[in-house]
Amino acid sequence: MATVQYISPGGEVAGELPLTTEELVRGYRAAARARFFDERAVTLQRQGRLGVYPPFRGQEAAQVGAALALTERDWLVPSYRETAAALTHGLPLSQVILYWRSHPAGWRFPEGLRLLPFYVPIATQLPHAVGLALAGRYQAEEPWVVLAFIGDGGTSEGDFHEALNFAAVYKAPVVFVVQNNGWAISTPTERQMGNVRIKDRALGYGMAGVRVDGNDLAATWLTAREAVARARAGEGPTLIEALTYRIAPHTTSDDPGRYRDEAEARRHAAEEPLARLRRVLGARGAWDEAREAELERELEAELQAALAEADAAPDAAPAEIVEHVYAELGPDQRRAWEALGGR
Amino acid sequence: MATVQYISPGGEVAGELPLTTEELVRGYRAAARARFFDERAVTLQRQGRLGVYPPFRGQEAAQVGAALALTERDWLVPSYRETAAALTHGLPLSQVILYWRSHPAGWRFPEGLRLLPFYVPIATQLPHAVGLALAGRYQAEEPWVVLAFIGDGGTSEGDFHEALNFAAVYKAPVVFVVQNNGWAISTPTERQMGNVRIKDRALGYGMAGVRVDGNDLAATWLTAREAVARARAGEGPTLIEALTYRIAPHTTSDDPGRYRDEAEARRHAAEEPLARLRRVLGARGAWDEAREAELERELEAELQAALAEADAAPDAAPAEIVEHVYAELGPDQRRAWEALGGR
Amino acid sequence: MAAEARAPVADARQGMTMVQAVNDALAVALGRDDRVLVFGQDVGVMGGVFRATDGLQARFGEGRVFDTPLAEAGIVGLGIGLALGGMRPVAEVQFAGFLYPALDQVLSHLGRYRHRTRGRFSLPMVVRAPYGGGVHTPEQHADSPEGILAQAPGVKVVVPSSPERAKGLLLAAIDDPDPVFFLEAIKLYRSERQAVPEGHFAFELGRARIVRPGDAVSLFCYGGMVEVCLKAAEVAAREGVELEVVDLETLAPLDEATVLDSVKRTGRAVIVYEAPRSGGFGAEVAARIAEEAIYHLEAPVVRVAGWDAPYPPFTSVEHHYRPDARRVLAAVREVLE
Amino acid sequence: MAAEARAPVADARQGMTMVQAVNDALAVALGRDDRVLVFGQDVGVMGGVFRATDGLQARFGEGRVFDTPLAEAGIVGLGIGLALGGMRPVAEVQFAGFLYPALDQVLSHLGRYRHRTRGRFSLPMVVRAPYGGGVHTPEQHADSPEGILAQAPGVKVVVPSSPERAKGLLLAAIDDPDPVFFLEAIKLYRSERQAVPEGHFAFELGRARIVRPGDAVSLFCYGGMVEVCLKAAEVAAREGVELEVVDLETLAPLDEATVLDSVKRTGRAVIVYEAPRSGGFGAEVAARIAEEAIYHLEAPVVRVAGWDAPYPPFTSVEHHYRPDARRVLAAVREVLE
Ligand SMILES: Cc1ncc(C[n+]2csc(CCOP(=O)(O)OP(=O)(O)O)c2C)c(N)n1
Ligand SMILES: Cc1ncc(C[n+]2csc(CCOP(=O)(O)OP(=O)(O)O)c2C)c(N)n1
Ligand SMILES: [Mg+2]
Ligand SMILES: [Mg+2]
Repeated sequence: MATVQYISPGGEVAGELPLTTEELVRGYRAAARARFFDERAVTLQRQGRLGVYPPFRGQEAAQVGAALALTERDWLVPSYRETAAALTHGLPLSQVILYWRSHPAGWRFPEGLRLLPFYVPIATQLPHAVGLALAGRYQAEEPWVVLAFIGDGGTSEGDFHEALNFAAVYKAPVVFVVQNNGWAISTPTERQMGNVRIKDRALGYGMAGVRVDGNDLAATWLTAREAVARARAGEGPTLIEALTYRIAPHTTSDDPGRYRDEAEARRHAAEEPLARLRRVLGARGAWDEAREAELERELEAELQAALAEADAAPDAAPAEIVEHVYAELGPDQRRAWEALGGR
Repeated sequence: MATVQYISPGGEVAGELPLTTEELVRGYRAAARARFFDERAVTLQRQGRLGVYPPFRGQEAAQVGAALALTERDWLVPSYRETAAALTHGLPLSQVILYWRSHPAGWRFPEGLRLLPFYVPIATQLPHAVGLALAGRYQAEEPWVVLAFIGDGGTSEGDFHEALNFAAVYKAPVVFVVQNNGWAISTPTERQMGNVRIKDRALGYGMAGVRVDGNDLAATWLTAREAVARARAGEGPTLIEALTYRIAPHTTSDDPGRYRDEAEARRHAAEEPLARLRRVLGARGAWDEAREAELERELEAELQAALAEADAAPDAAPAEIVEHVYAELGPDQRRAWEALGGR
Repeated sequence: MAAEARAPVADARQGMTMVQAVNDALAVALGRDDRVLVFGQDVGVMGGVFRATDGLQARFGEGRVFDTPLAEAGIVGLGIGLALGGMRPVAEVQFAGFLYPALDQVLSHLGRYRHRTRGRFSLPMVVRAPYGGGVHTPEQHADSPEGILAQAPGVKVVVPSSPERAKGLLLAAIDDPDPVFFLEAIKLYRSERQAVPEGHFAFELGRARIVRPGDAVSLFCYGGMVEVCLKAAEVAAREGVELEVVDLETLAPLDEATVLDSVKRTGRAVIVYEAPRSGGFGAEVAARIAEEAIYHLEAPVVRVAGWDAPYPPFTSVEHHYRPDARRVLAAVREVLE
Repeated sequence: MAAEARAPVADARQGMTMVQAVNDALAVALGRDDRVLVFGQDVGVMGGVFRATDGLQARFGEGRVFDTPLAEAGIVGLGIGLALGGMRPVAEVQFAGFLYPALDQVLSHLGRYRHRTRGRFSLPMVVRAPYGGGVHTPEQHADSPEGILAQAPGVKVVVPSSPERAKGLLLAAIDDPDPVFFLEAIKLYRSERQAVPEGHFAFELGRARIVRPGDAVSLFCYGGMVEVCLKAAEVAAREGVELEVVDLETLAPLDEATVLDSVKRTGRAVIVYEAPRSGGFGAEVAARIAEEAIYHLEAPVVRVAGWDAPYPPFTSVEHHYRPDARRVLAAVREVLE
């Protein structure tokens, strides 16, 4: 089966596009919001106002499109690069900033928001996503669906395999989105696996598999939406491979010049998802420079407010180190807590 | 692609069988030798002359056929059920007995024999098989090939996945044989995985995949032979799924009546590999009751000699517990060694 | 065997074995809380390789008690996800020696989740695993990895030493708001029968217990080593020497107060465990004594443990590896000299 | 950065950083023994996230120095297979906190293979991993899992504390007939330059070193804590108190003799490590002292370690978690009281 695409890099729509203009605007705004934050985050990091940060430039459609397929009832399970998906699913911007400042308040996501924390140890989130999906069967009136992200590199871990196998065996309502962005730090996908069509793994597990143009927000959204609907209907898990590209460095500490030809990255940058969306919206008379400028003003205001909120968070107290190890301080934690000035 | 089969359960050969009568006799004798030992091992275990033992009844063709595809230069990597494969690759019978008696001498396989130890922690042998296969590239005039076994249950472990992925990335000269015998202790293959065609995983990894009738020794031998040849020629790994059935209990401690309909096991027993081989050989005039009786006498004599040899092994000395922890006794081991009466 | 398979809950007059007590605890927990789920390799139809979950699937259905694929990281990871979704997962790992593939989930997540998310998420989950030697199991089936688990802050480690304690502690572990490893000594599964109260009851986690008071030497032990120490104490008593046997029961968080109190009274400490000696959990007990009770010690601390080698896969000599009363008594003599 | 990337081997007059010394050791080993292979995530073209393998692939080719897929169990397992096939694998795990998925290969095989096969097979393999905190790394990048590794009999654990020691110990580890974990403190990678001899040389494994003699208190430490203890010793010296700093260097097998000898001379022991205190490797050092040197102790043993919590992922407070000279000196005061 071919790669799912609705909007070409040039902005042409081949055939019918089953999204309303309103939906397209919503998708574009969410993607643009993510892009705005990502660009500013890199700057903030350089200014020392953010810690090490993994940019997602170029991957906005893969993340936002998939996240848009969820309702508030559904859970989103990110790796560490899914800031765009997390924002789209409702993580407040101030919280995102605090998180990337490594501030304790950044780690406590809001109660009620169905979002697991960002995951640093690669692939370990996927078994959790499967368990969480099964839990919905016991609890929810209408079971929730879980959408979990992972990178191309992450597919090499044993946990990826175990999670997909468990999901298939239990027909769990979970959607796995692999963002195949070509790189795992310096390792290209061709050195990561023997068959770079990650979607081909689905057959072996006995689950649905789809490869989509991950830079086409219509494709990622519609594909995820279908997969979520199937999961909700009890038809089991789906593996979505979203083909995209890591235009930016791995993190703000990385220098990709050491291991790749940056001309290749620039070529891929031309295929990034926002321009083509603007073109489609423009053709429908639904977007123009004025609206773009207005959006930017909104986003700037939102960012400034979030920064102010984040800046106002009190400094971490040393005693916080031993809090939340157990539900209550154990005897060793209590001693430590006192030594650390806890009161 | 269909399941590879040359000899039907009824002993009919459909089409051409590219094995000489001599080869077939060799294969039959090796399989019959394994069967003979397996049957006697179960009895010996009941008599207390062997420890817990995992029978391989019904899986002789899957193990022996695959092992016959190797030369002495090649390595065989077993799990814990591959006694038949190990015997075929040259493990002395007395050693097999000592091993299943948990006698220290049983654990030290002969120098020069290219056989890794039996593996108890499931699937952990497969990454070793890949590394061992790569090592041959650096060392051997002509690289050795590694043939590694695993069960259907074992495919669920992360190590299975990591090993296959590594093998594909490095185009390692390794052949993976999954004995799909329907069960992992009490868990049937349908509860172990979402798609019971294990062979379908090969596509995802980007390696060759073949499903064979694991009870047809001609099919397992010829398929493994081809896979070994491809590996030797630098064409990379193969995943062979050998469809067979665990007729016997999981081990001599297991009672399959607790979890399966033994009528099903009896049905599968009718498809076991030796009868059909005898029929083919009989039709070619290469086997008869006299030869069978003669073979049994030979095997009985071999077994008695091996038992005598095993019985003659001196009892394990307590101090052996701390020997071979390091190349030399460390200070803690030395103290322990002395406490244990080492001299 | 078939009869036991059908009726793991023993005749009340005869008492229960430890494996029956575990089964009973699971049945009670499944019965009183819909959120409790029991799963692992072969725990469903077959009822587990030791029959600890025997009959539970038939009684509570496949939704509550189910088999998993053969993948330990997947099992523990699945449990974490279930806990995040509001369930009370009770996972079985078939043998503690096969817990190792799941250690990433343990060390990266089980103990960290509450801490990392500042209390937003917690993992009320139990992982049960049979551990330890003494019954001629195959290679790697006799491992004792409690010392590794006890290095994961945020995880509790509980090791029962009798049928009654097993039931009450397992029920407490299932009710606990934090993740608990529950290690069941294979050697004890059927070695002893004991009257065990019916229905729900729970012992407090985090408390060591003096199972035999004495004044001469404190023996610190847990799980399968408790019966070994009690036997040693019996022998010593015949010679008029009263050994105090302290069952640590919860290794993490350790009940340091009870340990110190005992050693301060007796002035002598022998620590008994079956894992390899170096780096094992007994080192932590010795360290606490060296830190807090040194002025009360009248003799060096002695550890009686597995030798610094893997548990011997050649089982004919395993009784030379696993501490027994003879070795404990030799240590007692040493500290009394 | 680009310059360093091309030329990790430093100007001889300036000396080498520890990461350069590691790079140099790997280059020497690759140059003198064809069986040596270096592999891991991003170690090839990129030269490793810390540049420890920088330039090695260009120099020795893709056959000798290569990238692996992102799978730690696969990496260690691959190395075991390579060792079984006669090679001398030197694997890199990107951070020690990501070693956990490989712990099954470590605990099931690395330390057991020689033992299980009664010497038929051995695993002369090195696994290198950066460990420890102090440099504001992201979550789980600052873990110190040496206490877990030291529970696997058959595995050696080595932790260097300076550029010269790193080179000589790494070369010894590569030559060693047994598997060696080689943990490199991230904090030390670029903190100090030191003259390092050229070419091949090897220090003996299994020996602790007195890096600063003293008579008042023995400070036992390793890796990133050695500079902390040396700093504390300097401060104390100004007040006329001479602390003895013992760099354990090889944690397994532990050089008990040197530990005991030191504590017998000073009568006081402070053990410093950055892993969580309970169950950590420092407990083993304390236990040995409690067993063998109790009559020489003039004060309780004190451990200064990470608190009983995961390394804080909110890094603004990490200096309150990781022991520093201030905390070491407080402990010194305590034992001198
Ligand atoms: C278990 C584990 N091993 C190694 C790392 C270090 N690491 C962080 S990101 C990364 C590459 C991930 O690549 P991919 O999965 O493709 O995601 P991407 O960075 O492209 O989003 C590595 C190796 C880690 N975080 N966890
Ligand atoms: C890591 C690990 N987990 C669990 C076990 C316990 N165990 C031994 S054999 C077995 C089933 C194996 O099934 P399969 O791979 O199909 O092989 P078969 O027994 O059919 O030959 C299990 C669960 C083990 N040995 N290792
Ligand atoms: Mg990637
Ligand atoms: Mg099987």
